[in-house]
Amino acid sequence: MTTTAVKKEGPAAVTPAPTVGTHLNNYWRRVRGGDIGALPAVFMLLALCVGFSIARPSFFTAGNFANLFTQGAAVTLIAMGLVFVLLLGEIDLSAGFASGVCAAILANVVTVLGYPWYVAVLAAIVTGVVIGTVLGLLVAKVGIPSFVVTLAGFLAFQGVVLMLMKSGANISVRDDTLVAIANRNLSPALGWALAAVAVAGYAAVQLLRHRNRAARGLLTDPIAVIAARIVGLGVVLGVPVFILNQERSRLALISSVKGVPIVVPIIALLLVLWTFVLHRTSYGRHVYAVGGNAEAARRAGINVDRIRISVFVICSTMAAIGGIVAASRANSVDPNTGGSNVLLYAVGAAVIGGTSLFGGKGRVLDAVLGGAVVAVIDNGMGLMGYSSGVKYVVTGVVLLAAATIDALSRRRAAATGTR
Amino acid sequence: MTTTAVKKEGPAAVTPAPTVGTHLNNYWRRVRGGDIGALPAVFMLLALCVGFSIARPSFFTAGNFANLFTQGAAVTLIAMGLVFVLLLGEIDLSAGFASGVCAAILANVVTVLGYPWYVAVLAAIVTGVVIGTVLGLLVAKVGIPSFVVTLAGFLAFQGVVLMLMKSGANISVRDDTLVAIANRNLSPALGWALAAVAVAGYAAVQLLRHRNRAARGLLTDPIAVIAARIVGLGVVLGVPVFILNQERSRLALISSVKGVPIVVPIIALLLVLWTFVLHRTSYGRHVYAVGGNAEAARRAGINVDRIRISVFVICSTMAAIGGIVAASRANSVDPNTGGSNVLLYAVGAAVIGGTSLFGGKGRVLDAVLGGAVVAVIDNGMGLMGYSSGVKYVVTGVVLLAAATIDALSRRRAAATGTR
Amino acid sequence: ACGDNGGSDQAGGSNDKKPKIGVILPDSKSSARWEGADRKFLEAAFKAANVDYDIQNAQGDKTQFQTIADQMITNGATVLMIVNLDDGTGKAVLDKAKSQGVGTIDYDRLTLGGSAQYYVSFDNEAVGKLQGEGLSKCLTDKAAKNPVVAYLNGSPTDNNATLFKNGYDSVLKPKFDSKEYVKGPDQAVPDWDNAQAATIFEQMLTQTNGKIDGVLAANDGLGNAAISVLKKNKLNGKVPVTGQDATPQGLQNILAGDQCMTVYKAVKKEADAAAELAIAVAKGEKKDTGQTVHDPKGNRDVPAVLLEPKAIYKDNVKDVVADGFVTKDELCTGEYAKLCADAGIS
Amino acid sequence: MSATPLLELRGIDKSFGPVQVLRDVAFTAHAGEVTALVGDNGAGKSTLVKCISGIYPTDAGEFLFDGRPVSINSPRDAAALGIEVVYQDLALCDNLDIVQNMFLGREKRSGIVLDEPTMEQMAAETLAGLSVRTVKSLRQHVASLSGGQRQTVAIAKAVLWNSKLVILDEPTAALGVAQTAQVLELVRRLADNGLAVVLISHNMNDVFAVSDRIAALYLGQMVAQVKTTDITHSQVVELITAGRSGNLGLAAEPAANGNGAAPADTTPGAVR
Amino acid sequence: MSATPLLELRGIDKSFGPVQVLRDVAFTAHAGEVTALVGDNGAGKSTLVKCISGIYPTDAGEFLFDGRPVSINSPRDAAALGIEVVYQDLALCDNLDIVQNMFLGREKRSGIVLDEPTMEQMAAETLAGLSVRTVKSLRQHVASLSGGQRQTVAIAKAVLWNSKLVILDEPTAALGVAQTAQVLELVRRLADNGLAVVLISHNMNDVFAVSDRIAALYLGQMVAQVKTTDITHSQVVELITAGRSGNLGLAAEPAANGNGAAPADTTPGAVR
Ligand SMILES: Nc1ncnc2c1ncn2[C@@H]1O[C@H](COP(=O)(O)OP(=O)(O)OP(=O)(O)O)[C@@H](O)[C@H]1O
Ligand SMILES: Nc1ncnc2c1ncn2[C@@H]1O[C@H](COP(=O)(O)OP(=O)(O)OP(=O)(O)O)[C@@H](O)[C@H]1O
Ligand SMILES: [Mg+2]
Ligand SMILES: [Mg+2]
Repeated sequence: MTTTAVKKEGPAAVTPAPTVGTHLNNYWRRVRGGDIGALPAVFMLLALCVGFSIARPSFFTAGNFANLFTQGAAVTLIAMGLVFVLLLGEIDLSAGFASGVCAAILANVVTVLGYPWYVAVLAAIVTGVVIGTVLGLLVAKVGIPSFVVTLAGFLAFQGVVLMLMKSGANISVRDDTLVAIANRNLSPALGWALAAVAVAGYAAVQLLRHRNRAARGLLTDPIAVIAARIVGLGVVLGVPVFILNQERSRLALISSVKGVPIVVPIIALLLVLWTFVLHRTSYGRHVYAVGGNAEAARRAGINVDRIRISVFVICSTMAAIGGIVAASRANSVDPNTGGSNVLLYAVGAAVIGGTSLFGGKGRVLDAVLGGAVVAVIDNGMGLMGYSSGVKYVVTGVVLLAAATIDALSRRRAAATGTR
Repeated sequence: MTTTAVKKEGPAAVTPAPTVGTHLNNYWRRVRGGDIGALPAVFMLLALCVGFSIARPSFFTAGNFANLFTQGAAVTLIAMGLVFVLLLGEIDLSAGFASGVCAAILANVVTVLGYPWYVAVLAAIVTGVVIGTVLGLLVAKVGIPSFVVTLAGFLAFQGVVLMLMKSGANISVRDDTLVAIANRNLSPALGWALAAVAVAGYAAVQLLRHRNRAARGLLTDPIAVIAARIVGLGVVLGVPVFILNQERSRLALISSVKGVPIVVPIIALLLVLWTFVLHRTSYGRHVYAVGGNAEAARRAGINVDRIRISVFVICSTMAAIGGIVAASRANSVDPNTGGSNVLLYAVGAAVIGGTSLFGGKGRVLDAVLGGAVVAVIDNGMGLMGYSSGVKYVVTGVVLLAAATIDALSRRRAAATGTR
Repeated sequence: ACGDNGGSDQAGGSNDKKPKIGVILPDSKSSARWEGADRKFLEAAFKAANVDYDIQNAQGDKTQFQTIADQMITNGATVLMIVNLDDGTGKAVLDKAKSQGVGTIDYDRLTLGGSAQYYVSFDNEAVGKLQGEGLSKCLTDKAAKNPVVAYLNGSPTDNNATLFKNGYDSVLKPKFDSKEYVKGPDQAVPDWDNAQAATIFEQMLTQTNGKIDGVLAANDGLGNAAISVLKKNKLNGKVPVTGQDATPQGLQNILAGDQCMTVYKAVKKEADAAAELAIAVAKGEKKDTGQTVHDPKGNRDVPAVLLEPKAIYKDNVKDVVADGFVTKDELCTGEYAKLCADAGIS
Repeated sequence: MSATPLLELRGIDKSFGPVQVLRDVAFTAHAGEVTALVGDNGAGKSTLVKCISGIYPTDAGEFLFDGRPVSINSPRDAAALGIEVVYQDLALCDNLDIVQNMFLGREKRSGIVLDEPTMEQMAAETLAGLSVRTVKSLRQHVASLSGGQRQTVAIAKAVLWNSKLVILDEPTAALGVAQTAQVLELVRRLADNGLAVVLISHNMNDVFAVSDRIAALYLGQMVAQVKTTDITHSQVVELITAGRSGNLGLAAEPAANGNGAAPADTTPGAVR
Repeated sequence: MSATPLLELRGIDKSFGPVQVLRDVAFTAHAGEVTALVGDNGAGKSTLVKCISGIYPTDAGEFLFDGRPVSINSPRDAAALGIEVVYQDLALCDNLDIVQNMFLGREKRSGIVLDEPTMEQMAAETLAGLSVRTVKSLRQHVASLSGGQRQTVAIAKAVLWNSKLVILDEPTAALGVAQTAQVLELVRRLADNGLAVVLISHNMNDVFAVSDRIAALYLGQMVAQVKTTDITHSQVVELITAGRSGNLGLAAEPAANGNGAAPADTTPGAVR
C-alpha cells in the first residue's frame, strides 16, 4: 500500500455568507429536489379549505374558523405527545383512553369531590405522568413490544374510565375556569398582545443567533432573509388574530362572541415548548438518535431506556392535557371520552403531517398541521349534510385525496434519490 | 499490498449428519441462546389455560374448547392476512371493516338478492380482492403511507357497510351452508380421517426431503428426529380431535353436538397454504426480502411494487374470509361487523404471536397462536362474570401478564447478542 | 350566514327568514332506528311542511356531536333538535344554541340540566319495563320453574342502556328477590357489537353449564346473537329471548318462535310530533303539549310530548306491518312467507 | 478485444437536490478487460455505479450497451442486460440467510417449489471458491456475519450468474489477505472469460495488479481514462488527489479556462 | 512505556447461541503504543472489540483497566473509563447530520440549550484534519454521504474526545489514498501523545507501518501477541491463515495435543 505523503489540508475554508439570491435559489432547488418540509401539509390544508369553501360558503366565516380550533384541539394535543412516541418508532394505542382516564379523574376531583380547578388539573396531569411511566417501564425494562403494552392499556384504561364513571353515567364539569379553556375567548386586545410578544421573541432569537454565528465566522443566512421570516411570522399570526377578533355572534347586541379561543395560545405555547425541547436540547437530539438508530445511540452512551420511558411519559401527559380540553369542551366526561376515533385520528394527524411510523423523522409541528387537516375535514364534512354512511365514505375519500396531494408533492424526493 | 498466493481451498467439506444427541444438544443451546421460535406463545397459552381452569373449572370442558375455536376464528383469519402486510412493515387499519364490507356483500347477495351461497361467497371474496388491489395501488404506486391509506379505508368502509345495510338494520344470513361454517361440526369419523391425512402428508414431505438431501450429500436431520416430529404432530392433532369428538350437548339424547367445528379444518388448510407460500415459494421469499430491506430487494431485481400490492390483496381476501366466518357465526351481518375491537385484536394477535411491526419477521403460525391467546383471554374473561369496567381492566392486565412471559423468555436472545 | 341580527327580540322567535331545522341523531349502531326510521320520517315531515332541514348523525362521538351542532348554527339553523349522547355535551350544545338565539328541542332523550324548550320522547325506562314484563310472560308461557335469567345489556358506555336496564330491573329484581327467578350472568356488550354479544352469551352458557332459561337481550341485534348461539346448541325456541326496535330480523325471529318478544316504538309518531313542534318553534309560535316532564338536575318542568312503546309478540307482529314500520316485502321473504300467513300478515 | 465497448456512457449528469455530483461523465468498459475506476472519497464513483445499475435516474446523458442505446430505469433493466453489481453498501437482507440472499430474485425452483438443496449446494461451492472458511452454516442469517463474510456473500451473489458486465464497488475493503487474493484472481478470471469487469478500489497495488484500463474521477468529473500500461502509480495518485497530472486530467488552472468548468470556481469542497 | 498495560483481558469466552466465537482470549494494550489486532475474516476481531466496549456481554473472563479489575456492561461504562471505539459497522444515525453524529451523547451546551456554533466549529476543524474535501455541508445527513465520508465521520467522532484507549476496527477500509495516510498519521500521533491505540486492519503494510505490537486471532483463539519488530510480514500472514508460524501460534497438529483445543477437532470452518 502506498502511504504517499499527502500534504495536510488547512482547516476548512469558511465560505462567505450567501446573498439573498443564492439563498432563494438554493431553497428553490431544495424544493424541486423534494426537500419540502411543511409545504405538502400546507398545500393539503389550502386545497381542503378552498374545496369546502366552494361547496359550502358558510365554511369561510369567522365563526367557523373559530370553531375549527376548538374542534381540533384535543386530537392535536394528543397527537403532539404521540409524535414523541412515534419518533422512537414506538406506538401508543392507549393515548386516547389515557386522556379519558385523566379527564375522568379531573371530573371526579372537581365535581364529585369538589376541589378547586387547579387541584383537579394537577391530579389529571399527575395521572398522565404515572400512566406514561408505567407504560414506559413495561416497554423499556420488561421489553414487551409497545403495541402489546399499549393495547393492554387501551383495554384497561377503557375499563378504568367506566369504573370512574360509576358505570355509564357521565359527570358534568361546571367549573368556570375549566369550562373556559375550550369555550371562551381571549379579549381582542390580549390576542394582539400575545401575537406581538411572539413575533418579538422570535425576532430576538433569530437576530441573536445571527450575531452569534457571524461573530464566529460561521455561515449565516442573509439578514434580509431573516427579516422576511420575521415578517412572515407576523402575517401568519396576525391574520388569524384579526379574523378571530371579528364579532361572530348572531346576536351581537345581546351576547358578543369574539377573540382568540383560549385553547389557541395553549396549543401554541406547547408547540413552542416541545419544538424547543426537540431541536434545541440534548434530550431532543437523543430522541431523534434513538429513533434513527437505537444501537448507534446506545454505542454513543445514550441511556436508551430512559429516553424510551420519557417519551411515554410525555405522550401520556399530553394525553392528559388533551383530556382536560376535551372535558372542557364537552362540559362533561363520559365513559367514551378519548374513545371512538380519537386515537386513530391523533396518530393519523401526526402521520399526515409527515411523521414517520418507523421513527427518527417527525416534528411537533406535524401534529399541529395534521391535526388541522383532520379538523378541517371533520368541520367541512359537518357542513355537507350527508347521511351517516355517505359521510363516512366521503370523509375517507377526502382524506385520501389530501394525502395524494402530499404523496405526489413528495414524489420528487424519491426520484432524485434524496429520501 | 501483499497478494501472497494462497492456495485455493477445496469445496467445502460436507460434515457428516449429526446424531440425535448433537441435534438435541444444539436445540437446547439454541433455546438457551434465545432462539426459541413458537415456545413463548405456547407458554403463554398454557399459562392462560391453567390460570383460567383454576379460576373457573368450566373453562376446562370439551364444550368450551369447541367454543374457543369458533370464537377466535374470524380474528385469527384476519390476523393471518395481516401477517403478510406486517411482514412488509406496512399496516392495514381497514382490514376489520373490509371484512365487514365483504360480509355485507355476502348477506345482501344471499339474503336480499337470494342467490345461492357459493355465488355470495364468491362475491364476498372478489370484493376483498378488489379492496386489496385498490389499497395496494394507492400505497405502492401513489406512495401514500399505508397508515393513511388504510385509515381512509377504515372510515370509508365503515360508511359502505352502513350503506349496504340500508342504514343500520341487520341482515340475516339463514343459508344452511353458510351458517354451518361456524356453527356445525364435522362428523367424528371425518375429523379423524382429516387428522390422519394431515399426519401422513407431513410424514411424506419430511421423508422425501430427507431422502433428497441425503442423496445430494447435504446435512440432514437424523431420521429419529424426523420420526419424533411426525409423532409430535400426530399428538398435536390427535388430542384436540379426540376431545372435540366428545359429546358436548346438554341434551345428548335429544340432540347430539360433537365433532370438530368446521372452521377448524378451514383455518388449518389456510395455515398450511400460506405457510407453504411464505416458506416454499419464491413469492414468499420476496415478501421477506422486501420486508427486511426493500432497497436490497429492489437491487436484486424484485418488483417491489408488485409484492406490496399483492400483500394488501392477500390481507383483504383473508379479511373477506374472516367476514364470511363472522357472518356465519352471528347468523347475520350488522353495521358493526368487523368494527369495534376486531382490527386491534387481529393486529394484536399477529404481534403477540411474534410478528414484528417493522417488517421482515413473522409467520402465519404467529397469527394462529396469537389469535388463540386473544381468544382464550376473551373466552376465559367471559366466564369470570365481571362487570364491564372490571372486565376491561382485567383483560388488559391478563394480556400484559401473558406478554410479560413472552418478553422474559425472549430476554436471553438480547443478552446473547442474537437478535 | 352569521351576523344577521335583524331585529330578533326573543330566543326562538326568529327572524323573517325561512325556518331551517337542524337535527342531530346520536349514532347508527346502537339501534337501526336512527338512520333507518327517524331520518326517513323526519325528512318526510319536513318536506311535507316545506321547511329547510339538515339531519346529521354524530356516530356516537361526542366531539362530532358538538362539531355538528357548531356547524348547524354556522349554517344558519333556526331550530336545533338533538338526541344527546350525554347530558354534558347535550347541555353545552343547547346552551350555545340558546345564546345564539336558536330554538331547541330534546328529541327522544331529555338533557338533564339542559335548556331545551320542548321534549319529545319514548320513555326509555318504559321500554325496559316492557322487556322485563315480556320476558316473564314468555317464561310463564313456557311454565319454567325457577328459571335462570341472563342479562345481555347494551353498551356499557351508552346511557340509554343504563335506562333500559333500570326498566327491566324494576320488573325482574323483585322476582329474583322472591326467589321466583334465579339471576344468571349479567354482562354488557361493548358498542352493542353483535359478534361480541355472541361470544359473551356463549360464555354465559358455558359458565352456567347450559342452564339459562331466559335471556333479556337489550335489542334485536343482541337477541339475534343469543339466538345464533342457542341454535348452535340446539336450544333455540326453548329459551325465550327479548329484543327491541322491531327490526325485520327480530320480527322474523319472533315468527320463527326463536325470539319471544320485541319492543316496537312507533318512531313515525314521535318524528311527526317532533317535526310539528320544530316547525312551530321555527315560526316563533308557542305550542301547548299538555304534558311536562320534570328535570331533576335543572329543577324545571319541560313541556313534553311522550309516546308509548308497545310490546310485540307473535300474535301482534301484524300491527307493526300495518303501521308501515316494516314492509311485508322485507319481512316475509322465503321461508317466512308461510309464517307470515300463519300470523295473519297480508 | 472488440472495438465497440460493451458499455459506453456519454455526458452523464447527476444532482442530488442542489448538489451536483456527476458532471458530463464519459466512461467505457470493454469486454474481456478489467477497467479500474478510481477517485477520491466522495468523487462520485458509487454514484456513477448506481446510475449504471438503474438505482438512480440520471439528469442527462446517454447509455450505449453493446453499441445500442439503452435506457436503464431500474435494477431489473440492468439485470436484464446482463449487468451485475456488488455495491459498496452491500444491500443484503439481514433477515434472510446466506443462501437466500445469494439467490434473491432468481431462486432455483422445481415447479413452483423452491429447490433448496440445489441452491445450498451451489452456494457452498461458490463460497468455498472465495476462501470462506469461518462461516458456520449457510443457513446463518447475514445479520450475524462478520464484515468480511458479508462482503464475500455479496461478491458470491454477483458472480453466480452468467452476466456480461460485472461491477465491483470496493469489493475487497473488508477482506482478509487470502480472501483479497482470491477475489482479485476471480476478477482476472472473469475478464479472461470475456466479461467486462469494472473494479472500484482505493488500493493502487490491486488496481495495477489486475486492471487493463484506469478511469479516474475527480470531484464528479472524469479526468482521464487510459491504459494501465500507459500510466504510473504516482500519476494515478496525482489524478485522484489533484485532478491532473502532467498533460493528463483537467487543464491547468491559470492556463486554459476555456474548459468551461474550471475547478477553481466549481469546487464544492468547502466545508461549511 | 509503563509496565502495567492500560487494558488487559484474560480468558475471554464468548458464544452466540451454539457457536463459540471467542475462546480463552488474552489481550493487552499499552499506553503510548499502537497494538495491531489481526486475523482472518470471521476470526472474532470485531466481536472482541464489542466485548471490550460493553456491547456484548462476555461469557467468561476478566477485564483489567489500568491494573484494576473492572466490569463493562454497557458502552456507557466503556466511555466512562475513557475507551473510544470506531466500529466496523460504523453505527451512525442516518437521520442526523454530520455535526449531530459527531457530538452524539456529549453535546456541547450553553445552559440547557445546545451550543450549535461551537460544535459546528469543532467538527469542521477535526474533519479538515482528516483530509475531507468533498463534503458539501456539515449539515448534510450522514445517509447521503459516500462510504469513505461516513467512515471519516466515525473516526472524527472517536478522536474528538480526550480518551485513554482508542480502538479502530478497520478504520481505513473505505478511505482513499490521502485519507488513509492521514488516519495512519493520526493513529501514530495519538499513541505518541500517550494514548493506547488498538488498530484492526487487514493491510499488512499499514500494520507494519504504525504498530508497536501485533496480536493475531485465529478462529477465536489468540495465537500470538508479539512486538512488531520481532516478526516478519510473512510470519504474520501465516499466523492469520494457519494459526501458526514456526514456534509461534498454536502447537503443531500431530505433535503436542496437550494444548487442549487442537485446531483439528475444533475447526468450525466446515461449510454446511
Ligand atoms: N443521496 C445523496 N444526497 C446528497 N448527496 C449525496 C447523496 N449520495 C451521495 N452524495 C454525495 O455525492 C458525492 C459522491 O458520493 P459517492 O458515494 O459517489 O462517492 P464515492 O466516489 O463512491 O466515494 P467513496 O470512495 O468514499 O465511496 C459525495 O460528496 C456525497 O456526499
Ligand atoms: N450476532 C452473531 N450471531 C452469531 N454469530 C455471530 C454473530 N456475530 C458474529 N458472529 C460470528 O462470529 C464470528 C466472528 O465475527 P467477527 O465479526 O468478530 O469477525 P472479524 O474477525 O471481525 O471478521 P472481519 O475481518 O470479517 O470483520 C464470525 O464467524 C461470525 O459469523
Ligand atoms: Mg463509494
Ligand atoms: Mg470485523
